[in-house]
Parts: sequence; structure tokens; C-alpha cells
Amino acid sequence: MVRYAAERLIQAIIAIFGVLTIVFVVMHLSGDPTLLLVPQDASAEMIAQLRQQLGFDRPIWVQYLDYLRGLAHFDFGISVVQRVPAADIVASRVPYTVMLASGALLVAIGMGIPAGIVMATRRGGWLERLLTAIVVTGQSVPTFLSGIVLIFVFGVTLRWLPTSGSGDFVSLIMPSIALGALSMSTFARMTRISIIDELGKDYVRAGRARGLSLSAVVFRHVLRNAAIPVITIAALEIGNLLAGAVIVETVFAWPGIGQLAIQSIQSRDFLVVQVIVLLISFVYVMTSVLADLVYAIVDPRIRMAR
Amino acid sequence: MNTATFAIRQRIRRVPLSVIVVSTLLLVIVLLAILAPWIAPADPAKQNLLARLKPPGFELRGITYWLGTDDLGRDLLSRTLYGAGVSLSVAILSVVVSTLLGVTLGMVAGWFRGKIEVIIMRLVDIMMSIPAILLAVLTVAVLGPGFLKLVLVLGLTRWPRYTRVAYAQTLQVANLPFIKASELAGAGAARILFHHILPNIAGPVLIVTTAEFGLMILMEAGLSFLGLGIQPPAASWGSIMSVGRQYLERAWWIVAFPGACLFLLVFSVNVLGDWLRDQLDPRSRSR
Amino acid sequence: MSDTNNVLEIRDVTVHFGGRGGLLGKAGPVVKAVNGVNLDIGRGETVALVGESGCGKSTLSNTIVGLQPPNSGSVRIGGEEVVGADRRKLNDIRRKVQMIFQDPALSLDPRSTIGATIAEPLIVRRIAKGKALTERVAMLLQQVGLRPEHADRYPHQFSGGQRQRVVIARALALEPDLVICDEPVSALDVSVRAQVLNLLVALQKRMGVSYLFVSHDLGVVRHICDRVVVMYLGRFVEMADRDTFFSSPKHPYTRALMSAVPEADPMIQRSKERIILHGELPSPANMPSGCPFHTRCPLATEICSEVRPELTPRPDGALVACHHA
Amino acid sequence: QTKDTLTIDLPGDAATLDPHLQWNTDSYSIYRNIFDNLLTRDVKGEIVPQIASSWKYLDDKTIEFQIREGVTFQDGSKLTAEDVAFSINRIIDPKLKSPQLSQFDQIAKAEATSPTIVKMTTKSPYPALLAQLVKLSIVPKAYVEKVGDQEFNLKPLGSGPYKLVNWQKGVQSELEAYSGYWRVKPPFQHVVFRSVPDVSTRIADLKTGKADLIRDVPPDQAESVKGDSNSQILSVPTERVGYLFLNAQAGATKDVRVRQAIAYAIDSKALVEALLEGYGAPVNVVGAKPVFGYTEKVQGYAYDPEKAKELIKAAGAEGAKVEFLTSPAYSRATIEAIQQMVNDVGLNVEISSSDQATFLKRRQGDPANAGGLAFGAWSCACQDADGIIFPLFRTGSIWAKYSNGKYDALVDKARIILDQDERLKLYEQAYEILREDVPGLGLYQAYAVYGANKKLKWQPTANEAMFVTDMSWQQ
Amino acid sequence: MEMQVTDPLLSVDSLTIDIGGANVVDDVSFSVAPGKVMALVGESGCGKSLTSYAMLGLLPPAARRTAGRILLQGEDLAAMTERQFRKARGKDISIIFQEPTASLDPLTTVGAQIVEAYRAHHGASRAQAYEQARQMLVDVGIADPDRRLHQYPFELSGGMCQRIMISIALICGPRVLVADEPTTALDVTIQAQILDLMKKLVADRGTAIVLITHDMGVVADIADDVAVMYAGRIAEIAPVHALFQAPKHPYTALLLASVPKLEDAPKADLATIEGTVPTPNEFGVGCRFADRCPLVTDKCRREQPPLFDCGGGHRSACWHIDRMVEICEVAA
Ligand SMILES: Nc1ncnc2c1ncn2[C@@H]1O[C@H](COP(=O)(O)OP(=O)(O)OP(=O)(O)O)[C@@H](O)[C@H]1O
Ligand SMILES: Nc1ncnc2c1ncn2[C@@H]1O[C@H](COP(=O)(O)OP(=O)(O)OP(=O)(O)O)[C@@H](O)[C@H]1O
Ligand SMILES: [Mg+2]
Ligand SMILES: [Mg+2]
Repeated sequence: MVRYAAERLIQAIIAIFGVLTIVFVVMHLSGDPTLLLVPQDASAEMIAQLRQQLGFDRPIWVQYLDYLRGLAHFDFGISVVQRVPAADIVASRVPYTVMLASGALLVAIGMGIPAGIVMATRRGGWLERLLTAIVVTGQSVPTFLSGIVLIFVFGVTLRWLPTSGSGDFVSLIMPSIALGALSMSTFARMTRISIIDELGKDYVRAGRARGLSLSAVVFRHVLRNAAIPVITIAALEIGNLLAGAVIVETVFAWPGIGQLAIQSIQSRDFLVVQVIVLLISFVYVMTSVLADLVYAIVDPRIRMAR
Repeated sequence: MNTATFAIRQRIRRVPLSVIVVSTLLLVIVLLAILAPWIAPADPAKQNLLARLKPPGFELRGITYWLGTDDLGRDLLSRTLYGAGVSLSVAILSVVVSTLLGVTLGMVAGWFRGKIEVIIMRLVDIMMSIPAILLAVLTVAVLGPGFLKLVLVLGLTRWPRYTRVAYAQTLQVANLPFIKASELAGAGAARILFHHILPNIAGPVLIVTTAEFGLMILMEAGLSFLGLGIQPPAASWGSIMSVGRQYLERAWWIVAFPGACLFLLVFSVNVLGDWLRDQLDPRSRSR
Repeated sequence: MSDTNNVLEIRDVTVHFGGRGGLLGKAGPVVKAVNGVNLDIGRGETVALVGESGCGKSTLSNTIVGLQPPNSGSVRIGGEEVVGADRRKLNDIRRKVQMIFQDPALSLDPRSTIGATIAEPLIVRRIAKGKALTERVAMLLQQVGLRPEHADRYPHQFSGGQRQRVVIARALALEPDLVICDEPVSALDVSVRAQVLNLLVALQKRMGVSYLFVSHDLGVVRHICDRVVVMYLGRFVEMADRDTFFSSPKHPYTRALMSAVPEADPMIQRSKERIILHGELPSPANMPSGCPFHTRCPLATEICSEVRPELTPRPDGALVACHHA
Repeated sequence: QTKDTLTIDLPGDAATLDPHLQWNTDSYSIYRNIFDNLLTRDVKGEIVPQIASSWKYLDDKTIEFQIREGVTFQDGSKLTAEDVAFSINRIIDPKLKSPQLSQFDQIAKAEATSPTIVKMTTKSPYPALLAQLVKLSIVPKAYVEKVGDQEFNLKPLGSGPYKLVNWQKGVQSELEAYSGYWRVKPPFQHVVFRSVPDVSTRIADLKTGKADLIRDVPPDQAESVKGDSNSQILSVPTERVGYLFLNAQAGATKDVRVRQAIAYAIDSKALVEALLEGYGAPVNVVGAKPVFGYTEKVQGYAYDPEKAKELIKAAGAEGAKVEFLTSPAYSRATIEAIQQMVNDVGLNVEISSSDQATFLKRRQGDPANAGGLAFGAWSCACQDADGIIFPLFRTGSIWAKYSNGKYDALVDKARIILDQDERLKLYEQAYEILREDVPGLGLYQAYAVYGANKKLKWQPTANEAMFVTDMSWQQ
Repeated sequence: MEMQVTDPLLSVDSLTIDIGGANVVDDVSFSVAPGKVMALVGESGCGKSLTSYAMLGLLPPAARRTAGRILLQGEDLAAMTERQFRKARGKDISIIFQEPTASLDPLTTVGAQIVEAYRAHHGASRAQAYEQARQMLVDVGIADPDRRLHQYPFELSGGMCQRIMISIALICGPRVLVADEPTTALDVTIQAQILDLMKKLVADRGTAIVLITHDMGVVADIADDVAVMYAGRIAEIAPVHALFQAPKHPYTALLLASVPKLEDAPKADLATIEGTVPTPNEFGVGCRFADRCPLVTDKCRREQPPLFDCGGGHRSACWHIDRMVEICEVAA
């Protein structure tokens, strides 16, 4: 266990390091923020001067080493655009992102998995058709559209929910739905398929033969067996919900790191982007380690094979 | 007779009505997309600033705009028809790229384990932790916009999902006795992966693929929303919708028609995907 | 003992499970499935491996074909070492050895037709293709009592016994030197069993195949085998020629086995005397000291619980591991 | 009854609230209510005193400002000439790395010669000085030196009508009226600037009363605001000019006939009427009416596609590929409309959209890679032609992909003389050259369009500033 | 008649099961009285397992019961609600599946699966149920039951899994036990032990057993009556002694002849039955064994023989019961 954890940790660090390096290089290839910072009438010399002041004229590897040096002291640098520590900027957005991601995950898992179970066990009923329609809608409406439609319907027309805002529960509802809808569909479909796969197996018949109802067999045995692909998806979706929220956050003026990320990329605020990437890769690696652990908890064969 | 013919024989049995319906639908969509240049009533790029945001059925100088016009007075029907081709090819190409890459890597990682597993799975971690949007923006920044680059970005950002799914499923399937049996029969890794593991992990993979298919169209739409998708005057359903969202109140038809098409497409792909999956699973097929 | 003519040479093979500690830190007890066994099988010979369920027969079989790496020991097939062989080498060796798995339900790919399954070894070894392949498959199906039309069916469409025949057909497709048969006929009805046994024997006569034949059915064992090995808790306790074995079983466990064989005649069967084994059934995770059988042995004395008897030769050529037999 | 809290939706949050560090519209909209500037502009756009109560030129390069008395910072401390001199010297100090440095780099130094007098010297005669100083906010010397630059950015303190009480970065800035403000009594006790990037959401906020004022409503969405009984559109012509850049140094547009053809091809009236829905006015040069130097005397290009086609033919450029650079910052519809118009006369325009940073990098970089066309919406916030056509077309400037010695001489000269009539003439000549060479084409004067609650009374100004003190609430 | 002395616990009455349009099980009838063991033998694939699934109402989705009734303690199973049926399963009637490894949930410990079976019908606490399960494992001869209970199916050998299945089937003391090849994977000593356990159930509790097996030895050991199935139909049904001594159907006779015998030379050809079982879509109108039968006549191919009563509870579906002597010659 300890060895496995240590191995994973080292691999994770290498992976995160890889991410940082790739992003660093590509970001720097794509230009620097000087042009965006200067007033439009700045002269070429002025731009060069500011660039030099900000240190973007140095060779990329010097900047990279510099960055790493800072990183070694847990110094993530100061945003050239906002002139505050990059880590602070990102940190201030984390709570919002956590809220939104949890909300969306709740929608996705809370609705997706039960829907999948129902769709698998009630094949052919009207309930299955209704759920299918919902699932397909979730998969085929772009978030920028669903977001604004939600706002117009529930915010402007019905006035049930605030049109934008952040931090409180009511304003979390619509963004969570908009963001979670797609994942919800994915969960529902994956759950459905996995369960259908399992229902054909002999142990289901054996379970019923010992006097369990079909639903008892489903809940006690089938779900567990069907869990692996669903867990895989869950791990993928968590990372997705963190970084994939750009559009939802933009539409609902939700100040999460997705919005920050796109703004920082667009303003070439390198250090902020780096912190975000660091954070996302950390979370991603953690969830995938977690997923591996959960695989092992769910499936003793995987557990023993390690 | 080889394995393939053994397997393919009897494949098409009783095809349910729903599958026939959606296949027809899909075929129609694809045909419309391909035939767009011949059947579209107007040039999709032809603007008429005097006829902006006109509702379906609007007529001007003998031309009928069956689905209305957009904010530059272009014929929405023609744009939707042409947009189908763009959306479909983006989705198909990127799904194909990411499936091929992702599933192969996932199976290889799950089957060989060891070093190669670590390398592939960490690569997956790396790719997954770089937000897709960042990669998209940066790619456009470095390489410039364009259709192939779009496909490249989408394909490159999405393959790790297939890898994770294929990997997890492979781990499970690889322990089953029939895999060992085939190893004993002398089957090499390639054969085991593609003849035995692949069909047995195809269910979940197909789910991802069909889900991703719609998602790719949505991702392209998202990039269009951010101004980084297909370059105008070419249009995709996504870009039409991202324009239309500004005019939800004034001109609902702009989003409505491509939206409906997208719904039908995603629905058809899902139904077809599920059916295909069932075809791959002989147990549920003979039901 | 070492004879170059041997198809299989097993030396001191030991296989233990567990103990390493799972991912979640639960270090289970070590299951000593196979403990230092030695066995040679000559060309064209059939050796039966009998023993209680869970005594390590399948584990040993898996080890022989390289599916289960042993903790120690050596397995040579046709003179080539299986233990530690790389994939390519193993693949070469496996040409000569095939296995019929115990559980047919799980050893067939649910998504391949049985035709494809049987054809697989022929395809991958490039032995046949096209029409010849179809014919070979049809022939193999017929040999195991199935019909050529069955080739297009999937495993779930067969009964348990039919699946077992498919597994046999696949194993025989390559005409290997050695076939490890892990209870190949126990799921078959008697007439098909007879067919399969006839088939196995015919193949042996024709091609000199050797079999390691794991079975519970002593009737079958007597019919088909040249030599019998009795395994108990991961060890061989008796090894003898068929005739010697059946005429004078020596180990108390063997004798109990013999007496428990049901006769296919209600009159005889219901009046038969049986040696009933009492006492606690030990487990491979908690191996008793001394003779593994002493907890249930009617002849057990003090020495049995202290000293483990080794396989020792008896005048009639049998090897027996017992202090008293 | 007075309204206690005014909520304003901006497209973004302030990047910094240190007025010396940022010059983007959102930051400016907020911090300009926290800080007073040395000078300001009135509703008509004239430069008028603010912290400086008067000023006089001692010579071409020296100017003396009289500093207003009785002004206090929001911590109660007095604002003195020391603070003013400190502010000037701070922004020109390279150590601050201020991106605005280029606007003030003509200033050599400033010193407080008495508690109420600041003397400033420039490196050369600099007629645009006052226009630039309109952008200089006065910061408290003692406070800045005490807390340091970084802390000052987070907790700014100025002498303006509102003080910052809470800044949730990326979310909103909450301001509170400063009761000791010298000029007027601030009309609202609280002001909240929220960051709402999506315009549809801003409109929804306005309609539901979540916001009282929203900035940056695209003209074709104004309809939606007008249709709401509680909302109104406030708009004003600005000094911002929408223009088309034509690369005179590379590609098909290198041929002046092609550039002229493009100028004839564009129906800017249609653009204004159809796409801007009237929230814009045609212009004949690259400049707008509120700008000093703008002239009606130079003829614009009338829409004449036939002539355009002839010119293209003459240049042998039929079907030539022209890359049209753009970024999501610019109206997509306008770009596409221009593309179509130019294509209609026989060129082949391809739009290439990338993010703003990349757009700028290419647009300001090597001419060969700067695209044939690009759209721009230019405002120098100085209402002076020098702030427009000098950076856009003067040889060697980052934007110029054009070089004309005669033109350069004219704009260089106009830069350093102080006689306004003379300058007007020079700009007229310069505009005439630009008309001939078409390195850029003025399309329209942009309007600033705001959505507001019906009860909000406010006259927006040409410089797009948002002074809360100019607003009021009508019951 | 002996059969009428006690009411049968379970009777199957003209059961017909259809898969894809073919009657895979066709008009099968038999019954078991309390304390009796009915053995079901027959070629593999002849429909034994399907019959057993039908008895528990657990036919695979592809299969449909198209005719016939199954009566459990006189009650028609088809008339039961799903709820009643569920209550009955495991308690009134339980089954030992043929393929034990596949029939156990791979992700649940075997102990939990046994306990679950017990608790499905008894309001026992988990601890009590575990104690029961432990006892059950001892009864089926599994050493170290405490540890085994906490293991997963893949950690057990095939035979152990089979015994786990047996434990699950027996833990609630069913009135009727359907055992589908319960001892195939077991060595003879354990097999004997299991058979003893069954005999004890029969003797002590009057359990009725339907035993499906290929092992004629087991049949000889434990069965009271034997039904021989061929291609979905009952070929012959008789008390065990009668069947072994004087089979009245050619298939039975040939089947018995193919058991390896002591006096056979080693590796000599065993007697087999020529040909293969017809697939369900090849079933003709006549006797399904006709193609392989040494006694075949035209009538056999034309007409399906009914089950003739030969007295003493012995019935056979053959037109040529009187010519059985010939068979004995063929077999010898
Ligand atoms: N799910 C299914 N789909 C199609 N055919 C099936 C299915 N299950 C069983 N069959 C067919 O039904 C027939 C009877 O099967 P069954 O399992 O009852 O045989 P069995 O008598 O139990 O054989 P065995 O002794 O080998 O277990 C076989 O021919 C088999 O191929
Ligand atoms: N993967 C495994 N992990 C842990 N223990 C195992 C594993 N496989 C087998 N065992 C244990 O090893 C021992 C030997 O098992 P094996 O399958 O070889 O028995 P067997 O002789 O084939 O029995 P059967 O006749 O019942 O098939 C058993 O105690 C079993 O529980
Ligand atoms: Mg075994
Ligand atoms: Mg069966």
C-alpha cells in the first residue's frame, strides 16, 4: 500500500511537472502579455522597454529556470496583469469552483446514475423514453445556449432564480444544471449500459434463485459489478467539471477558475495560468489515484493483482 | 473462413424499427450534408442586410427564406444545410482520431502493464490536466485557426478519455480465463487486444464514442462561441447557434433549427450506438 | 529419471498465493497451493492427476502452461524451460502444449463465435486459412461431437457440456505434444464423454500426444491413463502405474478415494462398503505439520503429525508418501 | 426616497485598482470613482480642472499647476502638491513597470515647489500633455509609501467620491460614499460594480433589477433592452472610431488601387444602419467628431462597387486572397459584412480569428504577417488626432504597415507645435494623404451604449467614463 | 401405485419451452414426492438445465414457456405473483447451478452471498446468519470455513465454488432441491460426502430432490427414479433399479453401455452413439432419436412415440420396446 502510494505519488509529480512544462512552453510560444498591457498608442521602444522590465525578453529556458526556482520555494510569482501573487488570485476562485463543481457533480451523479439504473431495469417503459429524451437533450444542447435559456426562463420570465451571481445556494442552481447536464447524460448512459451488461450474467439468475428480488440483486450485486466504468467516467468528469466550466461560468458570471483560466490565457497572464494548471493537474491526478483506489475497493481481483 | 467472417455472419438479424428510423434519419442528415451545394436554395454566405433576422417563410424579391434569416440576412436553411457538413465532419474526424488513438493506448496499457502502462497513463494524466480550452486557444494562437487544426485539437484533447475507459475495462477483461485460453492458443498481443479484448470492452467504449460524437459538435460550438471555431463565412450548427443565442428573443429560429437538427443527430447516434453495442454482445442480441 | 524423451519435466515446483499483502494492506495468509512437486511425462503417455478439490491441480496445470508463475522450481516442456521464459519463447513452447480449462463458461470469449474460437489457434499459427480452415474447424467440431453448423453460434447458446466440447476442440486444433486436461469430461454426458475419451485416445495413438489428465472420475482415469498421481494439499502422495494403482492402492487417501467411487449399478453401489474419512479438513493456508493427511487418516500415529513422509519407492514401482502404507 | 445601492454590471472586473497600473475600461470605470485626476473633461469634452485648479505654461517645456486646497484623501489626510508630484514621478518611474508609462514618457520630472504648486517639465514641447494628464490619478504619497505598491493595489485609497470597502477579485467591487468628498455629495451611499462577462446575462440582470446600469450593450441587442418596460438605453456618440486597416506593405493590398477598391467596396452607411442599428455615425476619415483634428473637408469614399471592380481589374487582383485578421473582441457581424462586401467586388477575403493576444502580435508585427485587412475600434481617450493617426499610420509605429515621408513630416510637426489652428491645418493635409493612400479607412463613429433602469438619470460622455457622481435616481 | 401414496411436492406437467421458435424442451412431465430423488439424465444440451430454470421461473430472456404447468406443493407456479414466487425461491425450492464460478457474484465474498440467501428468508441477525453459513460450509466439507467465508469466488478452486453454491442452496432447508450437476467438480470423497448430505436431507426432512447429472454412478447411488431426456423430450422414466436392469429405450441402453467398465481394456474404444443430437431447428416430426437409433423404422421417422407405460412406473417413448433385446446385443 505504502509502496504503491509512493510510486503513484512520484509518477504524479512527474506528470504534473510535465503538464507545467508543456503549458509553459506553449504559452510562451503563443506570445507574452506586454502587447495587451500597454496602451494602444505605445511605441515599439516602449513595448520593448516594458517587456524587458517584465522579463519577457529573456530566453525561454532562463524564464523557465527562474520559474522553477520560484516554484521550489512555493513561490508562484506575481501576476503581471493584476500585480498580486498569482496563487492568491487562484485561491480566491477555488471556493466558487468547488461549489459549482460539487453542484454540477450532484446533478450529474444524483440524476445520472438513478436515471441509468431505471433505464436499464425498466427497458421499454414510458419512463425509459422520458429519461432518454432528457439524456439526449443534455447531450445536444450547447451550454452557452442552455445557460441563457435557463436564465430567460427561470430568471427573467418566472423570476424564480437570480439571473447571475455567485456564492449562495440559489444562484448555484442554474449553473449547476447547465454544467452538470452533459455529465448527467454521460453517467446515465454509462450506468445503463454497464447494468445491462451485468444483467445478462449467471450470477444475477443465481441471486434471484436464492430468493432475492430483481431490485435486490441489482442493488446488492449488479451495481457493484457495473461500477468500474462508471467510476472511470466519474474520475474523468471531475477534472472536466473543474476546467470545462469556462462557458457556464462566463454565462452565469460565476467567478470560478474556468473563467479565470480563459481570461488569464487571453491576457497571457502566464503565472496565473500556471497555477491553475498546477491545481487542475493536481486534482486530476488525485482523482485518478482515487479512482484506482476505488477500483481496488470495488473489485478484489484488481486489488489482489497489484 | 476467418474469424471475421465467422463473426460477421448472422450479424444483421431482426433490426428493430427504432434503429431503422434513426438510421434513415442519420442517412438523410448525411445526405443533406453532402448534397448541400446542390439542394441549398441559396448561397449560405450571401448576405442581405435589408433582410436581417427575418422569420421563417419570409419572402423577398421572389426568394423564400424557409427557415428565416440570420443577423446578416443570410438564408438559414442553406446555412443549416452547409453547417451539417461542417459539424458532421468535425465530429466524425475528431471522434475517429481520438478513438483510434485512445482505445489502442488504453488497451496496450491495460494489457502489457508495467512500464508502458505507467508511461501511457501518466501521459493521459498530463493531457487530461491541461484544460481543453487552454489547448484550443493556444493551438489557434500558435498554428492559427482552421478546420484541420480544429480536428487536431479536439482529437488530441479527447483521446485520454477513451484511454482511461479502455484501460480500466481491459484490466478487468484481461483476467478472464478466455483471454488466457487465447493466449495459450498462441494468439499474439495484437490479436488478443483486437479480437478478444476490444469486442469485450466495446460496450463502454461505444458509449464514450457516441457521447463524444455529440460532444465534439458541442465543443466546436463552444469554440465558436469563444470565436475560435470554424472561420466565417463557413458555418457549423454550433456557430449558427452561438450567433443565434444573442437573438433568442428577437429571432428564436436561428437557434431552433440547428438545435433541433443536433438533437435528432445526437439521438440517432445514441440509439444506433446502443444497438451496435447490443450487436457486439451476442447475449443481448438473441433476446 | 531425466529422460530427453520426456515431454514434460517438472522439478520442485512450488506455488503460493497471497501473503504479499493486498493493495489495502490486508496481508492474507499464504495459500500453499503447490508444494515442491516433481513429475515427468513421457511421449505418448497419459498421466492422471487426481485429488481433492482445492488441492492444487488447476494451479499446477496453469503453472505448466506458463499462466501462473511458480515461486520456485522448473517446468520444461520438450526440454525448454517455461519458467521465466519471455513472451516470444513462451509462445513457441505453447505450440507444443495446450490446455483444456476446467470452467468452460468462462474460458470462451462470449463475443466470438465458437467457429472463430476454434479457428483461432489455426489462424495465429498460420496452419490453415480460407476453405481449408473452414474444413478443419468443421472437422474438429465433428470430432468433439458437435456439428459444423454450430460454428456460427455463440457460447451462450450452448449447454455446459457443449461448451466443454468446444474448449476441447480448440485445444486439439494444434495437435500439440502435450495437453493439460483440467477435468475435460466431467461436464459431459456419458455418451459424449465416451466420444471425447475415444477421441483423446485416438489422437494419442495417431500423433503420440501426451496428456496430463486432471479428473475426479476414477473410472475414466482407469480407462485412459498409464500412470496415476494422487495429490493432496499441494503435494503428491502417491504415484504409480495404472495397474499397480488400481490393484493395490497404498496411500490411505487413495484407498478412501477408491472406495468412494460410485458404481454405475444401483445394486452394487448401494451395498458397497466405503471408507469414511473423518476428522478436520485442513486448508492449504494452514498446513498441518507432518503428513498433510494425518488429520483425517485412519492409520495416523504420532510420527505422522511430526514428520512429513517423502515419496518413497515401493517394490512394485509405486511411489508413496506414507509412514505406514 | 433616495436609492441606497447602485449596482453596475461591467463585462469584467478591474484588473488592478492601482490607477497607475492599468488602463483597461473596466478598471478605469471603477477606480475613476475612487481617485480624482489632475485634470478631467467636462460633458462637452473640454479639458477642465480637477485636482489642479489652474495651470500655466512657464515655457514650451515647463508647466506649473496650482493644486486645489481643501481636498482630502479618504483616510482624512490632506492632499498636497507633494502627493501630486509623487503621483507623477511614480508613474514615470521604470521600477513601477507601469504599462501606462508610454503615455507619460514625455514628462521629465515633477516637483512640488510649494504645498499648492507643482512644476512639471517635459522632455520636449508636448502639445498633447494636458490630454494625457487627464488620465493621471492622484495617489496619497504617505499611504503608498507606508503600505507598498502591492498592498496599495488591493486596498487603494484616493481622494475621489467613493472609497473601496470590499473587493472580491473577479466578482465585484463594493464602493461606499466618501462623506468628505470635496466636490459634491455622492448620490448613492453604495455602489457595486459586478463582473458579468456575457452580455445576454447583463441584459437579464438589468431586466430583473439585479443591475441598475450595464455597460457595453451591442447595438443590435439594444432592442431587447428597449422592449423592457423598466429599462432604457442610454447612448452617446464617442470619440471611438471604427476603422478598417489595410496593409500597404504586403500582400494584394500593397497595391494602392486594391486599397482604394476596398474603400469603394464598403457601404459604411449600410453597416451603420443595419448592423449598428443607428448607434453609430458615418465618418469620412479615421477619426470621430469629438476628436481635435477631425475634418469634414476631406472627402470620404462613397460606396461604388463598380468602380471598385474596375480598380481591382486594373490592379490585376481579381480573386486575390486577402487575410482578414480579427479576434473575438470585435463584432463578428461587422467583420463578416465587410468580408462579403469586399468579396463582392472580386477579392477573396479569408477571415482568420484568433485570441486578442495573437491578433495583436500579428497585427503589430512584421507587415508580411500582419494580414491584409483588420478591423479596429480606436479611441485614445485624448480626443486628439495625434492620439489616432500618429500611432496608426506614422512610419515606424507598431500599427503602421504604411510609410509616407510627407505624411510623417506632417504628423511629427503637429505633435510639437502648440498653435491649434496650425495643427488643424496640418491634420487636414495628413488626412488628405491618408485618403489617397488608404492605409486605413474610417468606417463609423461608435456610440457607447448602456442599458439602464428607467429611473436612472445619467448623461454618458464621449470618453466612455462612468462617473457615479454624474448619475442620479428619479423616483 | 406407489406414486400416488404421497402427493408429489413438485410436479412438472407437459412443460414446453421455446427458444427462437423451436421447442427445446418439449412436453416434459415428471414429479417428485417428498423424500424422493428424481434423477434427470441425458445428453448435454438436451434441455435439462432449461427445465430446471423453468422450475424456478428463471428462464433466460430468450426462452419462453409455451405450454405446461409446474406445480409446487400443488400450487401452480405460473399463478404465483412475483412476490410469492420470490419468497418460495431458496426456501421452498432452491437450485444448485451447473456452473458455480459464473453463478457467484465475483465482487462479493462468498460468505456474504450465503448469508444473503439465509437472510432473504429468515429474520436472523447477520451474526446468526454467519454462524449458519459457517456450519453449512462444514457440512459441505470445506476446511477453515471462517477464512473461506471472507474470500472472493476467484480465490477459491472450482470445487469449492461448487460447494459454496450447494451451501447457498441448502442453507434455508428447501422442500425441493434442484441440483444441476452438483458434484461434477468434486473429488469422489467429497462427492460422497455431498451425496450423504443429500441423503440425509431426504431422510430427515423429506426434501424432494431433482438431480441432474451425467454420472451414472451417482444416479445409481442416490436416485429413486430416473428420467432420461433426449433432445428436449423424455425418452424414458423409471424407478432406478428397473432402469439400470432393463432399459426400455434404445437411447438409455446405449448411454449405459458407454460408461467405462472395469472389464474394458484400457484405452479401448468405448461404446458411443453414432451421430450427434439434432439441433432444435432440425427436430422432425418423428422420434428425435431416429437418426441415431439402431432400431429405427419408417414409423419412427414419421410419428413421435408417446410415453408408453410398461408397468411398475416404467415408461418409455419408443415404438419398439419389444425389440430392446437387439439393443443389448448391439451394446455388447
Ligand atoms: N440463452 C440461450 N439461447 C439460445 N439457446 C439456448 C440458450 N440456453 C440454452 N440454449 C440451448 O438450449 C438447449 C438446452 O440447453 P440446456 O442448458 O438446458 O442443456 P443441458 O441439458 O443442461 O446440457 P448440459 O448437460 O450440457 O448442461 C441447448 O441446445 C442450448 O444450445
Ligand atoms: N488466484 C488465487 N488467489 C488465491 N488463492 C488461490 C488462487 N487460485 C487458487 N487459489 C487457492 O489455491 C488452492 C488450490 O486451488 P486449485 O484451483 O489449484 O485447486 P484444484 O485442485 O484445481 O481444485 P478443483 O478440483 O476444485 O478445481 C485453493 O485453496 C485455492 O483457494
Ligand atoms: Mg481446478
Ligand atoms: Mg446444463
